[in-house]
Amino acid sequence: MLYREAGQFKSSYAQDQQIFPILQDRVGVAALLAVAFVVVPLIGNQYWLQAILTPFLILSLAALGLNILTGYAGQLSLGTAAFMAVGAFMAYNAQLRIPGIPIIGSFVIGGLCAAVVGIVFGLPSLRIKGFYLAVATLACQFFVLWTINRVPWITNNSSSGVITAQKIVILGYPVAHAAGKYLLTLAIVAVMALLAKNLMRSETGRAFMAVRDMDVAASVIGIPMMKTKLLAFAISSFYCGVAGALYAFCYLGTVEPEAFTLDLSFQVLFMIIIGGVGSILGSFLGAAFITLMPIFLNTVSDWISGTFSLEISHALVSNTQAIIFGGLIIFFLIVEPNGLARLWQITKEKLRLWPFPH
Amino acid sequence: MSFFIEVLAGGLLAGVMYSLVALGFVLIYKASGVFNYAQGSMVFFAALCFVSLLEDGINFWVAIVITLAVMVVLGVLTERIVLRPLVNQPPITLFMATIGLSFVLEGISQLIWGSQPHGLELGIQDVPIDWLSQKANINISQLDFFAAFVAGALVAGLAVFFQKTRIGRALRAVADDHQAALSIGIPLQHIWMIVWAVAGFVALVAGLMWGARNGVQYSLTFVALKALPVLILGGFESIPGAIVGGLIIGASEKIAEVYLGPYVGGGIESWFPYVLALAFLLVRPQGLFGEKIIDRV
Amino acid sequence: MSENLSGLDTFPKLLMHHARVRPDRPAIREKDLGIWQTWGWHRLADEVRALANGLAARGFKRGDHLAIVGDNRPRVYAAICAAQCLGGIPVPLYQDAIAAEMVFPIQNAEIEHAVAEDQEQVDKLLEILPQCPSLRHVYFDDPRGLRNYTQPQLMSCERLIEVGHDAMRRDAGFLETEIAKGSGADAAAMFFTSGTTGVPKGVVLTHASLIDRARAAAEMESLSESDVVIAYLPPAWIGQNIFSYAQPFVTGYCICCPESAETVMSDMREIGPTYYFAPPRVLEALLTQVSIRMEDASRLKRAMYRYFMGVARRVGGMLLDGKPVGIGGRLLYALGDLLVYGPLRNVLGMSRVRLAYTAGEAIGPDLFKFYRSIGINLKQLYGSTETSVFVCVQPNGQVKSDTVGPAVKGVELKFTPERELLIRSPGLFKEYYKNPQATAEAKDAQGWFHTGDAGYFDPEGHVKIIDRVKDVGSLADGTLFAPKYLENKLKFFPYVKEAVAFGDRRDRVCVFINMDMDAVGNWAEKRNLAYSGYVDLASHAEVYALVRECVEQVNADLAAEAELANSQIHRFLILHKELDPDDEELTRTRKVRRGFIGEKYAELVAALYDGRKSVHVEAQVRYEDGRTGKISADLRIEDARTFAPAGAKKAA
Amino acid sequence: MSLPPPGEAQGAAPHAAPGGRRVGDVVLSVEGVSLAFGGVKALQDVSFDVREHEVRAIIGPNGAGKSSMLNVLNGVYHPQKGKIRLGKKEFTDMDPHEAAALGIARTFQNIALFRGMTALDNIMTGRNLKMRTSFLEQALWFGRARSEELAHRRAVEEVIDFLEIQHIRRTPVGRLPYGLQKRVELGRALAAEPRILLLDEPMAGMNLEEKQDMCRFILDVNDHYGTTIVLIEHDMGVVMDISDRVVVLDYGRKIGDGTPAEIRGNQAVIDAYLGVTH
Repeated sequence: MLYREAGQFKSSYAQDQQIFPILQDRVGVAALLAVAFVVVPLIGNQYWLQAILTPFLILSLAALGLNILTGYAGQLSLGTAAFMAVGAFMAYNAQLRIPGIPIIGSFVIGGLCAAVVGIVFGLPSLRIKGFYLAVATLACQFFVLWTINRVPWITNNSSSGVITAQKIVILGYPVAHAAGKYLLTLAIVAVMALLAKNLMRSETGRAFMAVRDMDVAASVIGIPMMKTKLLAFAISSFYCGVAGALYAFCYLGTVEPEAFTLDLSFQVLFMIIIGGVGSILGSFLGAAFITLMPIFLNTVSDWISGTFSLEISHALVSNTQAIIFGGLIIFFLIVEPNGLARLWQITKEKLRLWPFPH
Repeated sequence: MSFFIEVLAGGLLAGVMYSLVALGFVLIYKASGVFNYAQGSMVFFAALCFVSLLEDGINFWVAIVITLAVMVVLGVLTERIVLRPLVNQPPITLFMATIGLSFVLEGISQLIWGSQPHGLELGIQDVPIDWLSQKANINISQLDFFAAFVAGALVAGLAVFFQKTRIGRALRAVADDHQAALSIGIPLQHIWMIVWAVAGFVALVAGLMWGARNGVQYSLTFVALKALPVLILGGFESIPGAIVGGLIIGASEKIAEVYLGPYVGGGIESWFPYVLALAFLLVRPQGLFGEKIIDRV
Repeated sequence: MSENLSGLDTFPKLLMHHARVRPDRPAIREKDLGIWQTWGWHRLADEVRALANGLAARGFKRGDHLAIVGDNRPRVYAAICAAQCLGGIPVPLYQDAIAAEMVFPIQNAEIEHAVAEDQEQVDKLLEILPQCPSLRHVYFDDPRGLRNYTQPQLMSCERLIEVGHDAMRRDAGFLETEIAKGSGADAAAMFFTSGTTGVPKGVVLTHASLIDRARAAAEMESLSESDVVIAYLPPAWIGQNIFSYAQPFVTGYCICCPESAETVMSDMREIGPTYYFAPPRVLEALLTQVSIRMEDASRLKRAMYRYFMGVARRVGGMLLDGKPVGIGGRLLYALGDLLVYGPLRNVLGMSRVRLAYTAGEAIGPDLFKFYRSIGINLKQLYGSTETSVFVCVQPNGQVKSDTVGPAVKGVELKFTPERELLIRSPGLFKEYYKNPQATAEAKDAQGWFHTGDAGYFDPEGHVKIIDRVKDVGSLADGTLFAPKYLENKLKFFPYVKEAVAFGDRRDRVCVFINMDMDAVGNWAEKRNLAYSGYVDLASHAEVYALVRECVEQVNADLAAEAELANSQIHRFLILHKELDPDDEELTRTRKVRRGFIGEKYAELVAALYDGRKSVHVEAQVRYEDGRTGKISADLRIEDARTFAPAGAKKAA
Repeated sequence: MSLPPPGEAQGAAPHAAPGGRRVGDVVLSVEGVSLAFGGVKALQDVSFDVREHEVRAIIGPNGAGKSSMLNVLNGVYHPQKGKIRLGKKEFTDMDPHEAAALGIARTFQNIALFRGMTALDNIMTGRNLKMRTSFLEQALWFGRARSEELAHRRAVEEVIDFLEIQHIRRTPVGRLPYGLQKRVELGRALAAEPRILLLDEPMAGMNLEEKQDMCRFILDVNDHYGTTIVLIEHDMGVVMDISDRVVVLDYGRKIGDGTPAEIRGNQAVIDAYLGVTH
């Protein structure tokens, strides 16, 4: 309806290939970014920035990473949390052991280490597929956590395995406030999302999807299986790694290996399923849904206990939440297996053809 | 030497327990191609339900029957509410659905019966079998032995069920191809319901055994994770695979833990089975009993 | 147009001018290889230079004719201008014509050089080579499928351009002098009027006439270089040539060629033209598409659509004409514009259209009003090949559905006693090629062009075309009788498929009606009227009532028009069969053959006039499957209410 | 893939005797190839050669091993015996992507498109071997990666134009009708600008009109780009029309090899088909 595309024509392939070919989309995205970067930090309170938006962004990044691997390259992985853990602890070590390294630098190192681990545990994908591979990635999940617990060097000999992320300093300015951390996260996530989009719309992305859709045909047209699959694992893990580092530095602060259990892996997996497999946008929508829903449920239960002034035990709340959460996921899979991204796509199509139905 | 045998035997017996859980996975995967992650939660659910009934002073066997009924209903409901609407969706979607299901089950069970751990008494002590320890100085828990026995019996029973009964044959047919199953004249939905019911039953048994061993508590849900390496090793579709895989995993895990653990700081049973299974797969991608597929183009 | 174009009296001079003053403004775009490939004026000029030099090198001389056959493509227009550069005369031919139809023009103008778009056109030209010995060079634009053609006449445009470049290297100044030699009085192009009656006639138009008319209209509508036109009608049709050659050359606006005939709709949506021409049938097709697509919409959407179209009908046209509208109406329309009209214009690709013309045939008032009501400035114009199109155009704010507007600046109009429209205008054609006699018949000594169209000036001085002169008669009382005009008015109703009006030299007008089987059929089903077939349905009293409403509506309109008030329809009958070309009742182009029908159904005509209430017919009919059978029926004849000219408005 | 300038016309007009086109020397030869799956003998000691620029057909009853032959030719299957000579190189077995790198492209009997991608992207994948930039450059998009991407887009548009599928450019191939999917798959193969094009029943399951189009495209490809074509086809009429030479397989053995005319006269072939009209 609001899409008025008449007169938006492309006279070069550059125009035709841009990420948002439609003017209205470009405007919308610009506005969104403006709000995220300017308005939110101004109006957002401590709680929202620190406890909701920042983790949301970080998990979006992790979901994005997983989506590259599972959604685009079609390799199911349950080891996301492990890659995040690697990123978190390695970034910590980078800060700890490399004097004067900029924070971004250590994030990158965290990501790279995760990428290496990803490649190692991606090797089985050359022989096995589907759930076999998924289960194989569980090995990564357990092995990594075990290693972190067992190798004192990683946790800098902290007996409990708990580490405390160093203070963030950028160009001499300490980033201590929630807003600062939020902005740092936002910037990194935005840039990495853009890079991912570029990657997915060029040869690499097409190779991933080709492998996902029909590997035999892919190899017949000259796409090297091994390189492509391992690259997918590497890139995906890099994203998860950086997400992990952010998780540690911008969100948790003090980190224990148990912060990165299988549950977290599943949570991220939920995000891409709910959000939309094989869609950058979907990663964000899914993350928003999964992070916001518990908060929503909390407020609801608080509201109930408040209004009807009845004592709700914590167990009750958490269990009901679990039930509703699981239920919602099942519900979503049933109504829209292709996720929120698909819903958005459909709505958009309708708006573009308005008032016609199709 | 006897110590090694003791370890080995212990491992094998534990392996049988793994097989028990793996069996639940295989049954459902074989018939409906669903990787039912909620199997672990079903085990937990069954055990919790049963033990609560006992604590309410209900007779052991009555409790068994009631729990069994509950599990069957649960299975049927799952099939109807969760899986039937998702028919023809990609496997990963179904997989995700079962994860959602696991949340629901765990939530419900703890909502109804509380989350505090329970002990479970089957009347068999978790003490070494005397004559074995005296004769050969090998300590093997009665309970383990009993559990292994039950598991074995169950497997045998299922084998018979699959080979001899009409429904069993139908189930096998479904596994091979759905059209064939239809031609037998049993509607797919029924078959799937039955499968889920059976899976529920298996979960109950596994629940009892594990519950008796480690107590009935949330950690029971993790036995699923124990079963997964068994699955990759034995194959998602092979019942014998589940059994043999379970034994191999159980044994090697214990041995590794005892003889290897000390050098790397212990606790390796969390990942060792997976690595083992992986290593195996790299050599033989089709798993223990699967046969090689050449993808035609 | 601010800039001074005086002295630029030929198209090539105009082109070179634009190449100088706006070298990089887009001159012509074509959707090709997925994007809109764009030529600036400079690029276009280069292309033209190369082609012209090439043609000259291949022996094309001043005064030669260049046949051009192809769909709208940059090269086609470049070729037209190239020929003009050399003082030659481009002769665009209809790309959908069959080979045989190309023989006459090529022979008639002794054409040696031809530019063909692609294999299809080349094949046609090669096919008629034997009949056209003069044709010695055929240049093709798209080499697809032609690589194995070995005929000596063939050469690709690429090659021709290379030849041209070589020639330029030898003699750079040649073309400039050739262009300079040209003058406004030279023939600029020749269009063959489709030979529906007799042999086609080559209408010769000069640079001066084309440029004059193009500029007059452009100034009237203040067209500028920022306008955009989509070229989708045959280049061989004078209108397309005006809109996508003459006018861009005088204003410097950009024309866009669609990717293919199938993609016109989507291409138009992408380009979003600001200046648009469409004959009524195209507008009709678009509207039908809109209605059909709305059918599938959700109930809510349909309701919304219906409601706001109602609003648009009430106030849309008035707003467009700048007439006063109440604040409430304005607000509603604004809302409708957001929800319906805007999106609708958008999906039709007309969001940016600020000027749209329709012409060629009478357009139904509802159709016409639909487009205006959703805010598209659709106007009618009158013109023909012989007049370089622009004779009459409806000025903004004075748009009516039943006139073609007053004369455009520079045109003189008058009506003969027989009501034939005569035109004198700088845009008039030079001659019919090699046909002085026809030329003399069409253009008299005083330079008046006899259009053969009958009409009159309405009170505001707008020209109203009612019929061809030869069909116009008069009633017994001597007042004007224009059967086709009445028939069209009736046919604008969906329920009326064909109508045949009688009244020449009679005291009053009566008509045969052919109802539209589909429309009336649906209507009947909605009211669950049972019927066995056409004849049965036609005999229903309800159907007669339905048709009578239409007839009386027409009468009401006629009463409002002084000239035609007397030709109100007094009696009508619904024919027992559908008029059919196979029975020679219609021409192949579905025009009613009034005389023939009058004789064939003399009995019925008599009945209409002798006041009988019904008449018995027995007739041979040919069914779809070709069998013939006899039907006999009693046709009912009914009277229609007529209105006093004065009281017309109230009654209507 | 700009079209060579016309004028230097070469090749035959569609459906005329393919005499005009200059058929070069042997580019691909198969020598004593045998292939078996478990016990099943798919190919037994098959030898034949393919000349440059020619249209070479492989025919035979169902299960004669035609598809297996093609799969051997581009390394999907590895024969137990025999070798393949491609230009000067000689292989006992090669991997599919090696084959692709050596200029062999192919289509599949049952369409093997990437269903999740648009027609355009599918065809773009055909050019992956020509892409030089690293994934890092691609992630940054600007500079080389971008210009490369756009250059290849143009090349692909040529193919789209050539196959007359402009209108479905942005449609996910999963939603396309069968005939168009076949065309897109051909496009993907063409985008690789192969020296040798293997077509596995390009016209299977098509209606007459679609078949004619496909014939035209195949001949145009062979003619415009001088691509050597090896095709499997059931429709005898088509085969006899468009191919220069024909190999006949039956139960994995070669039972005939020659021009269409010769094949028509070949008794063994006639027996194999037992007058069955395919």
